[in-house]
Amino acid sequence: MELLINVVLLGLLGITAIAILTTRHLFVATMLAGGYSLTSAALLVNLDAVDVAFTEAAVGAGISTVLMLGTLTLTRRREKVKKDFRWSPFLVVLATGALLVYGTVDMPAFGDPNAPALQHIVPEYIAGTRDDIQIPNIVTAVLASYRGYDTLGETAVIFTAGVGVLLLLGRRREEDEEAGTRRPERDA
Amino acid sequence: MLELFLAKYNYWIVILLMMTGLYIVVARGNLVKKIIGLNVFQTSVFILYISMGKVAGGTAPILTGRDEIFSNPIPHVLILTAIVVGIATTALGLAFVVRIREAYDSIEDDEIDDAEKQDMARDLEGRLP
Amino acid sequence: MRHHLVLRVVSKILIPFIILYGLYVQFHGDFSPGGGFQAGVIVAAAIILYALIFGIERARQVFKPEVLLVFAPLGVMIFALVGYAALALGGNYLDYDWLVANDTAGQHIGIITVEFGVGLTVAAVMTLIFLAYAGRTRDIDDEDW
Amino acid sequence: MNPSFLLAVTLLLPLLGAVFMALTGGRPNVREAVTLVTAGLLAAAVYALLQDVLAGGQPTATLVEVAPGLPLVLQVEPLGMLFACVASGLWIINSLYSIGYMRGNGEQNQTRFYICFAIAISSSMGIAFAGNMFTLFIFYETLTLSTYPLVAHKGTDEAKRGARVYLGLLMGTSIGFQMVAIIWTWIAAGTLDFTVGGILRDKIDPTLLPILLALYMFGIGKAALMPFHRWLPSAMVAPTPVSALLHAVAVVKAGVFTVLKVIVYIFGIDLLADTGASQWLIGVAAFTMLAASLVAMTKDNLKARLAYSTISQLSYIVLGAALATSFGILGGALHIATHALGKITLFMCAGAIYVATHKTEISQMDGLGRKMPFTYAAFLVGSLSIIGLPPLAGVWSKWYLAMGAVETGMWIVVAVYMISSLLNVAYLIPVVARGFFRPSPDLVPQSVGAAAAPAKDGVQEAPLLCVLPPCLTAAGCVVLFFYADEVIALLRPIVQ
Amino acid sequence: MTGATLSGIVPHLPALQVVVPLLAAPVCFLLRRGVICWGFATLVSWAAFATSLVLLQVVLADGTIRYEMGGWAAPWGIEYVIDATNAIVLVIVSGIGSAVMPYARRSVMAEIPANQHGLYYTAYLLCLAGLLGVTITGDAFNVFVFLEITSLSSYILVSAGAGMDRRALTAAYNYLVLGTVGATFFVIGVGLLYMVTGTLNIIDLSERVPALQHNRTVHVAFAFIVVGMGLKLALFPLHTWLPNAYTYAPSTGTAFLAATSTKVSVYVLLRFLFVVFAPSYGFMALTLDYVLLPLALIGMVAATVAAIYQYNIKRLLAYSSVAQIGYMVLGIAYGSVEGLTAAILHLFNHALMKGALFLALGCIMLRVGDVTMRGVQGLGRQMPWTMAAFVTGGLSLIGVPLTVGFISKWYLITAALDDGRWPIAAVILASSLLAIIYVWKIVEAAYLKEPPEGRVVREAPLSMLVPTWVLVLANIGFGINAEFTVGVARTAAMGLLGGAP
Repeated sequence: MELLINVVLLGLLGITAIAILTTRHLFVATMLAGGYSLTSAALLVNLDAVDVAFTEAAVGAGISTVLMLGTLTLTRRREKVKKDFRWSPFLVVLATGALLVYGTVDMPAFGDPNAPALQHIVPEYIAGTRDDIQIPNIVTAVLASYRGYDTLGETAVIFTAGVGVLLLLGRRREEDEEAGTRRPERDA
Repeated sequence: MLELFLAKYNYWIVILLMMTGLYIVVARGNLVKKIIGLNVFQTSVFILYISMGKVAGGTAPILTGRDEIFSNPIPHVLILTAIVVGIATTALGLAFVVRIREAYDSIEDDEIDDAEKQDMARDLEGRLP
Repeated sequence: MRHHLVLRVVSKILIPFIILYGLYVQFHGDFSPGGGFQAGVIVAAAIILYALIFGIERARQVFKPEVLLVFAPLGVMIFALVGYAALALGGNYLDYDWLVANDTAGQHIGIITVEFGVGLTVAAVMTLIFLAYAGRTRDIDDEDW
Repeated sequence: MNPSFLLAVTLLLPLLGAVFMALTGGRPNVREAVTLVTAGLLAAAVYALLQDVLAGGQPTATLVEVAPGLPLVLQVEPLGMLFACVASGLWIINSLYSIGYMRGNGEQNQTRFYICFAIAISSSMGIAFAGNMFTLFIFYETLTLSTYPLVAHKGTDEAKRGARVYLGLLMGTSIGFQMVAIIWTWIAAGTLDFTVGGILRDKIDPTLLPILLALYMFGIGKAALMPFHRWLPSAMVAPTPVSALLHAVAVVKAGVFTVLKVIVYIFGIDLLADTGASQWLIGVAAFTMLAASLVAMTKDNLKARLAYSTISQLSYIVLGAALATSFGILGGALHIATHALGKITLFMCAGAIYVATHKTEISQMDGLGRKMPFTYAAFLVGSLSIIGLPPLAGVWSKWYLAMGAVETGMWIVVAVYMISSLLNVAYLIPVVARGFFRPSPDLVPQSVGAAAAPAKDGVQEAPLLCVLPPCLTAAGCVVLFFYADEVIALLRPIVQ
Repeated sequence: MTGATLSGIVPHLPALQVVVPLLAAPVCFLLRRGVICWGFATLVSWAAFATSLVLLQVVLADGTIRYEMGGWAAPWGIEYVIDATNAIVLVIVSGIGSAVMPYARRSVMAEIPANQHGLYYTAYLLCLAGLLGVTITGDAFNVFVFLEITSLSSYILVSAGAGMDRRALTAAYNYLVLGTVGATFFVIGVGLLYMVTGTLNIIDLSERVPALQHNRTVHVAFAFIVVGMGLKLALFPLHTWLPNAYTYAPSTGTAFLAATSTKVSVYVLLRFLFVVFAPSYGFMALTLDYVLLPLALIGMVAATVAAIYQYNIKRLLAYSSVAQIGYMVLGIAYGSVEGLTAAILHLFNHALMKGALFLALGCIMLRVGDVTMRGVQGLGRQMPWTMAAFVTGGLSLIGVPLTVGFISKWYLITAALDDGRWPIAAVILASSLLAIIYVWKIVEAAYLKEPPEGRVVREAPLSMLVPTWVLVLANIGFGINAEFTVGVARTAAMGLLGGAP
């Protein structure tokens, strides 16, 4: 059953991705991207990553869709159709994919309970969460305590994005246009 | 053969998804579309990470007191961080797009290139012999 | 969307619940899925919904940008300061064990505080980003969608 | 005074002078007084060092260790002492001349000129007293850089082009070949110290020696070995005092000096003689010698002719070094001094002619000798010294060089020296001959320059400060003829 | 502060090195007012510089420092590991930061609208914290997190130039797209490594990866990390984002980023290549020889040639940066102690050169408002100190003796000849010779051309000249006495090749 859901959701993701690639309507693409996130959230639940799924749904399908729509109202709706097909991007992507597929050969099988990643560190995390930290959600324990420093960094990343958006869009457009004509001081 | 497929199909499809996302980024000229591509690319990487943590028959890593097999929580933690980084990048990228549209009146890279070529020509105009 | 009476009424009822849910996610993150980041996003979503339905200007009055501009850095500072507190109390940076006498209690306090910091920053920054986008244009009208 | 301290002083004095010149730039008289005083002090310092060396001392000073195993070391040895004497002595004369020339010609940016000149002299001192190849290389490069603004002095397009070639070739060869050679040596020998007898014996495969030697020889672009000689004619766009600096005081002399240093102290003449690694260099030098002489004959521009003459004369020294015999080395070293005196005389005369008449082409100079008798007399003495006639200094260096060739039994080299001397006669004597024996084409000389005399028949020399220096150096050629033995005695130790 | 508290702080300096600027960023955000923010950011930079100097001293005296974040022992928690290699990079980053900041006040006032100053300094502090965090950490995923702080704040710093030229926006956008692709590649690589080893700690990885040297997943991880970092450090031909980003960013942003950000990426590449993957194994060694080496060589020559044709001097220097990165990668690709010494040495030296050059350009931007060949015409006389600084930096770039550039070239060529790689030495030399052309173009314009008529320019203010000259003098100082830098670089190189630090 789990396997079946998995396959179906992955198929759905594939179709959505192709649709995003081919559509020239940016509004549609945005909506599809939101759908892509939502579908992947479902898949993530199926893969036992409930926290991640929660976040992906809220961020991918929520905030980032809103931001994209906001951008579209400020820009334009349609993507220009360009006829020329260039080989170089295609080949680059193909090479990347081929490399990754090559890498899968020696990967542990999907769902393998004896994967090396599970043998090291994880058992200590589970035991530590139970005995030392004593909270049920292992992900929270790792996120906020064992790897809490990463999370501090992550918060700083969000803050950085805020700083950037404020710097770029923090003022009315007219102010920016006025500022754009400024020349450096010649004498001060 | 089937066994190999079952062991790896998740990764292979995810790789295809990643390729699609990356292709949108490198091949499409629309600035918003590129950001969407970036999102698809990154989301697919997230799935790749989470897939590697999945344990067949495991459950979400939340202690319930019973003796259970948990899926690997570390990729979950990493990806939570990565999602945040992703949305931060998206927000900033889209802010650039808004400003570019205001400055160039376009969000297509070829049109912007043309405009920049004119800027460049203007830079050179005052060039002394 | 100012015309849609139904939407306005429903939202008015719904938004407090969304925020409440956000708070639940915030402080229940130790036990169930969720945590500061998800909570922050949910709260921000509620505010964005409010702004979409009641207009940006009104949203600006309720959720004052000046306050958000304080909250955004404040969250990061709370997180960082927990680390400094551990330092001051004799431990390594971010070592929650040192916050109080009992290690486990220290961990709990540490985790809850830093998650709160994360939530604060995320909610404030997300709202600020949205308001900044919205500030670039007239109010978003129905036709714009 | 402590010799090590004196050694550092020789480097710092010109720099200090440069600083004072910058400070007094607004007042030409003070600036030029500073130049002369600095030059005098430097000569005195070098003289004091000379006394120490003659007494058998070997002053050393380690400045700083740039990187592990790469110290900046100064050390006085006879060869460097000779070069330092030449450079510091001629700086005084050249300064006097510069004052006359620059004022007489009303040149721009004179302060920059004097400052760069002083820095160039400081670099030359560094080259002269370098205790290892690394130190030498560093000062070699600073010399190139400090002389670039001098070559480009006029700021015209022609000057810029000339200066670009100058900088490009000198930097190009030094970075492209010389630095590689030095690093190779460092890797092979583990040291770069100048050591009597060389440092490379048994350190490097003998079949590779010619390659390393080639990297050095072509890397020392300042020695103007063909095909890297182009910079010298290009640099003649510079004002004449600069040409004198390039051709006599510092630059090309630094080049051949480096050649001698490399051959004597890096390779060691015995190693070269044993392996024959320098055989090819004899051919290249001989070719350069003859070819440059032939080109010189075709040049009508006096400075260009002198430039090619220099290229040819430099190859005398390189050839002498390539012979890898003690006579060859001694002759080469001596030739540094004798050629410097001769060539600076010729250049200063050319400059005096330019200041007085603004003529640059030999064909325009008919009959000028009668109007400028002192200048032409000095020119004649300089020419004869370069040709190698007694009682002038040039004869000794050519004698030793020829002896070196005889010693190796290479009669053909002896022949090349002879032919080349004949060619010298062919391109230098006509200049004098036309000046004295041809009638002047225009009775009214162009009076350009502040001190040009009114248009009358009779003596119309350039300003005193332009004429006196070449006469002094011409006299020097005679004096050196009688004191050559002492120079040889000074140099003896390097070939033992 | 009493001695006791002071000595109590020293063990925590590794954490403070990063979290002080990190906490300073939100504080700076709250301070809002441009001048106050500037003063605050300057103090923080200096504190970070002082910290890094102490750390370097401790590392050189006592060897590697390890610091457990959150008190969790590695590999369970995130740890900071400081050895000679990253200690010197920390000094570079914070040192350049503290030189740029005093300079920034006037330059930022002139180039950025007043109400953005506070945000600009906040972004700067975040960038500083990010760079330091990437350098100091011993955890592969933590590298990614701080790399993203760095990247996002770099995009912001670049886009702050939009008030001067709209092209800053597209430059920042392209930087963002390529930077994100690079970071994602890096994450994929780290994920694959985690998949087969189960750890993210770099030292732990270095113990587990050698056993898996024939594992194809490890090979792919290697490839992805190299390509991802290649994008971030602008390895030819992945450098396309760099010229525009450096050209249109504000002067202070360019100076800071050019001198530090690519250096940190080079460091990360070094750390992964030599500590995690140990390129003595077949696949890795082949990559060094047949991928990195040729790319470095082509990049050195191609970017130098491109620089020669530039009219805008900022852009010219940006291309020169791509070439100089080629030198560093070349040193890495040798894979020998000599090569790594040269690479690390050049890392340090190039930061000094480009810092000085871009700061000098910033002075020109302030006074002339034009950093093209036209703008510098006749400046030799009008802004003598600025141009003298620029020329000295240029000489260093060429590699003239007594400057740090020479030391770098010397060691690079020594490393090449040591392995008997003659053609490579020839390419290095050719590229240096080409550098003479583009530096000399500027020198001739500044000294041998007359300024455009009617232009009256004063010398730059002291607050900008002093930092510029501090870096210029450092160029000369470390060029005359390179014993210290060479010593550190050699220690670092041996540490990297000796396996785990």
